[in-house]
Amino acid sequence: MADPMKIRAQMKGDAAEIRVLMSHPMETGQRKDGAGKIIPAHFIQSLIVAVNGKTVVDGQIGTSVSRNPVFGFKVKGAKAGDKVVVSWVDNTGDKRSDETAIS
Amino acid sequence: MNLRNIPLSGVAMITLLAAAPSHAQDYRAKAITMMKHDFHAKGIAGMERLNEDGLQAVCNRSNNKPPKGIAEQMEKDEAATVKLPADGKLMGDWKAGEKIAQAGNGMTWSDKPGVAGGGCYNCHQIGPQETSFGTIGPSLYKFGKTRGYGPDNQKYAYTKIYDSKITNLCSSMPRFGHSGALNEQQIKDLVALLMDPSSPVNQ
Amino acid sequence: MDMLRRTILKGASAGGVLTVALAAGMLKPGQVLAAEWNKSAFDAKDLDGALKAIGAGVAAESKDIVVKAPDIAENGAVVPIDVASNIPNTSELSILVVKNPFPLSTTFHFSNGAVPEAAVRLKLAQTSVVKVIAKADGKFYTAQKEVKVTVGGCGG
Amino acid sequence: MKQPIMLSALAALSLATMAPQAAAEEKPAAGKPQMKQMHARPTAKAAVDPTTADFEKFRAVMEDTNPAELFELKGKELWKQKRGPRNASLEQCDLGLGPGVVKGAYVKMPRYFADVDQVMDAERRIVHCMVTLQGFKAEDLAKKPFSSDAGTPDPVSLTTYVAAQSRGMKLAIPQKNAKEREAFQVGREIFNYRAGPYDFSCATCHGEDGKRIRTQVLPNLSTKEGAIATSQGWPGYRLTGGFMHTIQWRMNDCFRQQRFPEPGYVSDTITALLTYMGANASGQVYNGPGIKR
Repeated sequence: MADPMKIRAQMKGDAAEIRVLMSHPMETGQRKDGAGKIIPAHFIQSLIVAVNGKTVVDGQIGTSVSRNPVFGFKVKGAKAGDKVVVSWVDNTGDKRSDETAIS
Repeated sequence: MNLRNIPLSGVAMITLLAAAPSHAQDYRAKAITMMKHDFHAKGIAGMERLNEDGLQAVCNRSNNKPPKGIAEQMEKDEAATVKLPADGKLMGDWKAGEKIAQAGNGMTWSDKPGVAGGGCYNCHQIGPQETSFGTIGPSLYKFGKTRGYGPDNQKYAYTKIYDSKITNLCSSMPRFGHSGALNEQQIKDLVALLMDPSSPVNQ
Repeated sequence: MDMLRRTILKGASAGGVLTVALAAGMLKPGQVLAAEWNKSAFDAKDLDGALKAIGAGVAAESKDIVVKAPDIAENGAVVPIDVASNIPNTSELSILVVKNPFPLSTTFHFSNGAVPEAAVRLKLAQTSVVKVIAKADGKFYTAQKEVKVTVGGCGG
Repeated sequence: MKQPIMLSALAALSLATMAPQAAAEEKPAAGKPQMKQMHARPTAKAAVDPTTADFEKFRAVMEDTNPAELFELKGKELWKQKRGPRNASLEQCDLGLGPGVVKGAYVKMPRYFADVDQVMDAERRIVHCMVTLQGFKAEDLAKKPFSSDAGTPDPVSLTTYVAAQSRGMKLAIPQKNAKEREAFQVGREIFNYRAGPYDFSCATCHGEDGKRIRTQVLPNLSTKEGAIATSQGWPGYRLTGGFMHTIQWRMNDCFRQQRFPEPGYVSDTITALLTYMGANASGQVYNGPGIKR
């Protein structure tokens, strides 16, 4: 099972600032291990951010995103207390979903 | 092989140890004992590397400021170990030299035996195109152009890379030839990087 | 496979809400959650191929796209990149690292109040231009910035 | 083979009169505000290069969302979970402030622990607790102690968690106990000990102000300002590779690059070095866990 994400959502002015930290190797499939064997690709492909059940960001992700990815977004029209849910799915089918409330 | 673990003569070592006040001597002795207990050989890095050779012993005991008399004597001793190329040629290929200057690998426990770079850019500014250079050592940009391209300077560059301690006993720079990290051809290529009038260093 | 993953994602995200959304017919192609992972775009090995695969073969230079990235990165493993579009009705931002083996790094689709703005951290295999594509009202716009990747020392 | 280094008896005699390196027994500065150091700063900053400047520009952004937080989270879980052969949590682990007290413990280690009659640094103490409370084997924990593609070892996440509970507090490495004072002095000797094929000591790179290797500023760890710079960053999320590392790793990899053999994980040598550097940094605020290039 994938490790939990860390989500921070705060109102800054008229927009909610959402920052997400994810625990993921984001392996490109291009690297070799110590024995010279290719390390298989293992990376997040999809990222969804939803506020109060409505998708605000639908992201597609490739292998260029760094290990343990960090994403930041801004959403207008949100308010303190609104529920933020972030979900990802990787190329092996592994997935994770976490939530927080906007502060 | 190379000149590691050269013991000081018994008398000299005893005198050196007696030189320090007992507490400082105790701490140093404890430090050395502790390291020998805590470390283990890994890859090409054997435990013998924890032993000081004579030069290291003198630098360690003098805070890298050895008394003049000793420094001069030992610098002379170091100079006697330099092997100049048998063919008399000190200059190789500056392009190969640039690659050696860039490469920082070699001699660590994760390196294979025999493969070493010079790691020169870690500490020195050299070619003008490389902006990622260290400042532990002096800039070598325009080395030949400012010092002259003559055979004396070629020899100076060769011997300095071979054994930096000849001109400054407790220099921070490794003794690349002395330790066997760089071979004759590599040192020649580095000399060319610094001394060849067509090297980017001298443009 | 991709369809299956998508289904899993729908189940995993936002609990029952998305199921409701699905039932309400919100999840049509071109809308939220619509796009399959664009394999041909992410697998493209050069800029042109990637641009074509995201439909941005022709994109106009725009000063209304902001690309914030370091001028120099000591190593390319984690380069912070912030992008934003001030072009009205921007619905999508893609970030491409031109010299990477697979240039397309991310595509974000914004809706329901999301500002067309994203902060990401990318791997740069070498010194490269980072190119941003914004999609607004069906048209494509672009801006770029070069990030120099240098050789590091011991690495902190 | 000719032995080039033969000190004559005369030379050795003259060496006997010179001041040995540690003759003036250096004491770590007490925890006072370092006004002097702050004034001295500009001269030491002469060599800030464009890469560093650029990195610093983004430092706030990077620190704001530091993946180290993920490991802090994981460490917290590990601390509270019942684990190991004895199925116990670490909640009774004494980090120096009494069993179970985590807050403020990190900035007071290395310190003397009476139960083992020795000085221990934070990670060493955590490993000690994993062994004594949970029944893990020290040899097993020492097998692969550093983060790699294979994963992040538990002591790394735990140390990150413990360190984060001291964020914003002043470093106060105790120097009251005789063994703590000795660790400082021995650490100082290790720091200055040149050996190996390249004649390197820690001080070769970290003993002067304003130097850098390639583009990276080398903190002078014998000064307060430099020592805090290093304590500050660890445990740190290292951008190269994207791994969480503790200062145990930093010491290990420095010795590798010093061309030494490998120091033992959570050994006396590392504790002594950390005591020397930690005490040098005492009095300043710890803002880690950090983010490193």
